[in-house]
Amino acid sequence: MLDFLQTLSDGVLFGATYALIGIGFTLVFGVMHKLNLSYGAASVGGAYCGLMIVKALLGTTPAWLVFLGALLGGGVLGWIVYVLCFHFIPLSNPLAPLMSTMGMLLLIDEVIVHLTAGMPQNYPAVFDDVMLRFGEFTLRGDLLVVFAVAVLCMIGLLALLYRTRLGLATRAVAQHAVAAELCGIRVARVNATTFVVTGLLGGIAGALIGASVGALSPLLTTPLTVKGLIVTVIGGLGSIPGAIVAGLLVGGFENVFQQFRGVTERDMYVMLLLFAFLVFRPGGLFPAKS
Amino acid sequence: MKKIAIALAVALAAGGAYAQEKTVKIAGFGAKSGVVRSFGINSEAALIAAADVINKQGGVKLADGSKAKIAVEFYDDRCTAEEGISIIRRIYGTDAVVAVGPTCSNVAEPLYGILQKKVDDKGDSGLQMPVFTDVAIKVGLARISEWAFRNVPNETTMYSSLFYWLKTKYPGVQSVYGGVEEDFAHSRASWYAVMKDRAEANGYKVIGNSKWLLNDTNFSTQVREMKNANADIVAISAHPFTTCGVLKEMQRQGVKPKVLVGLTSSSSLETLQGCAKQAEGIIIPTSFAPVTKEGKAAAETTAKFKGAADLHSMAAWENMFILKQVMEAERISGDKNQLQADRRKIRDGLAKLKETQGLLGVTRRTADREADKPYLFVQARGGNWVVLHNPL
Amino acid sequence: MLELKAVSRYFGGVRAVDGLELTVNEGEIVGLIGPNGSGKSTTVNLIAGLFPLTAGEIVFRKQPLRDVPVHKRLQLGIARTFQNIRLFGQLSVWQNLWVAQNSPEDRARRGFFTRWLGGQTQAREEIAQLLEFSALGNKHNELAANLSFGEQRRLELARALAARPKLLLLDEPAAGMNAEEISQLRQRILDLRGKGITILLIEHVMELVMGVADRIAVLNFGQKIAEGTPAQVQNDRVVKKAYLGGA
Amino acid sequence: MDFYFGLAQTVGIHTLLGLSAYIVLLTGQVSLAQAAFFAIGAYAAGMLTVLAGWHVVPALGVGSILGAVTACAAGFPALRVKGLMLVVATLAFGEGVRLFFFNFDYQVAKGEIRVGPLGGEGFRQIRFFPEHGWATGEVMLFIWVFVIGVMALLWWFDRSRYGAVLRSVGEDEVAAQSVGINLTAVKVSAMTVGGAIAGAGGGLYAHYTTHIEHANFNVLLATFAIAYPIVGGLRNVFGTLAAVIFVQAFLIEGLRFLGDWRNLLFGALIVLAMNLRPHGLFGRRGA
Repeated sequence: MLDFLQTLSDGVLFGATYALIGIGFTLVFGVMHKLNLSYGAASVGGAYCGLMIVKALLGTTPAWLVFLGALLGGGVLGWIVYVLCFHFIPLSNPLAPLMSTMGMLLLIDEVIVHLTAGMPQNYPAVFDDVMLRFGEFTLRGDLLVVFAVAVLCMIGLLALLYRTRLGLATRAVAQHAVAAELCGIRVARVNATTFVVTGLLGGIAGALIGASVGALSPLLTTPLTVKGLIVTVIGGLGSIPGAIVAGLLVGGFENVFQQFRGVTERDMYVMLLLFAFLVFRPGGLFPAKS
Repeated sequence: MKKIAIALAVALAAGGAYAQEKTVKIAGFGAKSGVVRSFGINSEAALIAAADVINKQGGVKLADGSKAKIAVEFYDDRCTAEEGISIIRRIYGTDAVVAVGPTCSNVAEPLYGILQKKVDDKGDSGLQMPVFTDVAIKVGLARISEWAFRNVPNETTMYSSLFYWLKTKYPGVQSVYGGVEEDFAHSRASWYAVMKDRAEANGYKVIGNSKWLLNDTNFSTQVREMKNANADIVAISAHPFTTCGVLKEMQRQGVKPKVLVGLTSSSSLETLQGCAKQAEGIIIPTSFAPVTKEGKAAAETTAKFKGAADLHSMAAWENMFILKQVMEAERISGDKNQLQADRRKIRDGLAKLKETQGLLGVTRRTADREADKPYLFVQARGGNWVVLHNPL
Repeated sequence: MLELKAVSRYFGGVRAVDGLELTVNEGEIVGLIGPNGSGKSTTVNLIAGLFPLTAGEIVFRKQPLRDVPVHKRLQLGIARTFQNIRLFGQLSVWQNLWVAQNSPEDRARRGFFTRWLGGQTQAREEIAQLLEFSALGNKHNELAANLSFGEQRRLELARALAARPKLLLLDEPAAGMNAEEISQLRQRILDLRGKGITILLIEHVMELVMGVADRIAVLNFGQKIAEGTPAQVQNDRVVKKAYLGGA
Repeated sequence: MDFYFGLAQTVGIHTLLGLSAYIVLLTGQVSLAQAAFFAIGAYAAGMLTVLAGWHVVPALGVGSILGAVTACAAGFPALRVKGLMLVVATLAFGEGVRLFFFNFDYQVAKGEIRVGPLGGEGFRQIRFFPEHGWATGEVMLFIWVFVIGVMALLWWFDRSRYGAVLRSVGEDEVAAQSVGINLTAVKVSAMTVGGAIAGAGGGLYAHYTTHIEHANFNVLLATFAIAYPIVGGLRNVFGTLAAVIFVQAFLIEGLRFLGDWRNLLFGALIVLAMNLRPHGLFGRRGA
């Protein structure tokens, strides 16, 4: 029984990383209605920027400075993604950004591979040696940090989206860009700002995921993108609290099935979980009030 | 208009002079993008470095006694099956006499598949091009085609000797627990067909093994299974990214086996760069370490061409010298319109080989076109690979 | 032909249509008028089947439409136009009509194979005279998106007619039209009546409705407040109050 | 010459994959499941020729039918979801099928060795073409017979009422319903035809590479399946063909002389293509 509890808690805790990346995905897909496949790669790219810049400047890699670098790197990458993949593409073809962001994903991956010759880079972690022990039962300290940061990001984003003018403008632009423009909103500026904000969030997510895994490699981008999309759909498109709960749910669910059904079938059950939601509760955990 | 005509004539003449000096083209190909990019870079550097050394020694003696320089051209197959196939067909279209590669086992299998299965089998329209593989290491691939040869370490003998040696070095060890990268062809075959087998053959009790995927990041369940098994030896058959992930989780859960064994491909710079601290003490059998004079020289020359020397790139280096030896033994013509005949000679030459001179000593050639290379055991100590035991 | 019995439709708290009783007889033109938000468009969508009923029943030629899907209702003979134009912008004018040929006669006349995969020639002639009727003859191959507003209105009507309907639901066909276009529309509606098509006309342009309709029903807040000939309705006190405000 | 025949084979196979996504995209459904039907066709046709010793044509037929049947089955639940939900649902379906083949073992002893798919190790020795002495050129012609056949079929659809109906559903489902189009029938039929095309393409792919494993049919292949019609444009079938030539012939093989830069340019040129031609290489119809 303890084993099950430990597996579940490890999974749920690891689900915090899915939650963190899920928030960004649900923001991009749900609130901004943008098809951005490169979000996972931009997050990992942001984490790399942090590592590279700090290592180049200081030689050593203090964790907090690297996280700050990742934050800024993520923001800059967010802006680049907006300019290259969304700014010049007319809204009349909604599928075009899907493809331009796919090209961006391949580009970011390849740049990372060329800078690091494809080798995994050791990523500094915070509290990674902290293991809360309750007798046999253990909880990983660094994942609790990830969870805390995810909740903090949620609060910050909810405040930004629903309390500030930028948030209002973002939602207006997302729902009807032309109408928003007619109301005097500079759509390009709002979009750019929102992409930078999601980029910052992506940078943090990439950094903390790199810290929890311990090494950063382009191998991370595809699973992150797939998990991010699944968490977004299960949590409810556009619902940030939904993304967090869904992230924890998927993490726990995945780990339990890895324990009982083995790793080759584990992902199949995650897909079945997703299908269950799509069929029985298409709106997700917290359906948007449409 | 006249001036141009004269300039053209001069150029042609000069071109003509240049043509006197013969070249023999060897095409290398491997993965220079994606997560295994470092393998491609190192292999390319090793091939060019070896060619440079051979050319400095005068090049290859052809049938008519003249000497030919070796020209190397390297293609990137991005570790995908389709590109591997189109590259081998592209090489077949050039005047290259032999192809050295690929890096990934999942490229090697389809590539060997399109080669002619049996030599001189008129009914089989497979490609008739000799391929001398340096890196793709999955056990038992050369059997697929008689045009495919490999100079990759024979993991079965290496791990068998390692498990035997471990019994002498650490008398108390009896039990082994494995960790497998289930969806990577090489890692999966190396555990089930090699490590598990050899451990049991050497009298160990294999308690069980955990499984994970190539890009997994959460190993808590697997390491807990490892902890419950409480085996003396933990053998991880995985590539650097997940090996580091598992080692870090083992540190977190306080799992410290008496002996830690790794996969041959993980005895590279990547593992040290990814998790030097956690990988401290891991023992890996490998077919190369700069212990011999030739080994050190090869490593230095390859470094000049911006490549790292490890078991994979040094296999490429050895391939170059073996090919020189075969080309001279089979007296290839080096003539462009006898290209197919030269290729056939190289294939037959490689098939005839019983032994080759490797960097660590003599390599035995097996009947199914594989290699049985000398090996030694290296251990990660203080952030670099140190030779632990040299059974030669 | 068409009977609405105590038809209601609630969106959350909003009672868009509340207990509406309405009958439309064969060959008749019935006008449906009322201030904005009185439930006119919702009624059309209920008849067309886009929304399920909250209560009540709709019967079309003795057949209840309870769970008949939208495309089946069209095949029964109920065609409609949209308040805001919903044409197939990237298809050419005649293709918009070609797609709409789903009436029982068309389905019976041509087997599955020719109807779906058949050549264009035969279909083009039939459509040609329908386009002539809608004064779009010269715009045959033009993309629907490139037409002017008036032409798009006419194309929408032509597309509804392509389905050889028994009952035609016109949802504010005159919206945004100038006087000359309205009179053309008036003429066209009368021609349709000549062809035996029953019409339910939802409209704000009073002179069109009064000029064309046999009977008029007036809606307000989802309920029918008056019904009768155009003359009766015009000077009905309740209607005037509802329209002129101060209700 | 072998290289150019081989390249033409790759272009042909990827065109089939792209066309299977093209017809589904016409109805406005963005489906990442085409790689799954591709995989089903590949394994089915491979097993029939290797294990059952069939000739390649009937094997491709069965592969195509299996692809169609699976697509039809997947088509119905797909009706319930729209937009991003459909993208994620089909992506999950694709991963599910890939993981099925990851665990799928079915080996038969043939002579002294065991042949057939073996889970993670993949399926080796699908060598119908080399074994029967088909030269690379002949294989290319064989593949392109299929490709031209499918393109002709889709060109005929485009010119027939079925094509107009597909596009009308793609543009405005409510309007299409209101003029009497049965959405379910149209969308599921498009998925089924797409599945059939992908199944045939998969069968040819298996015999082209002689070794298939679950990793070949990953998310990247599924994304490329819809990339071809989107980059090429939905105006007609030639858009998809042009996009396949742009990616496979130009980006992958044409830029090989650039060495390392080729990979960096790969993603960048796709981004550039979408910026310059957002409605596809041939632009929209007369817009």
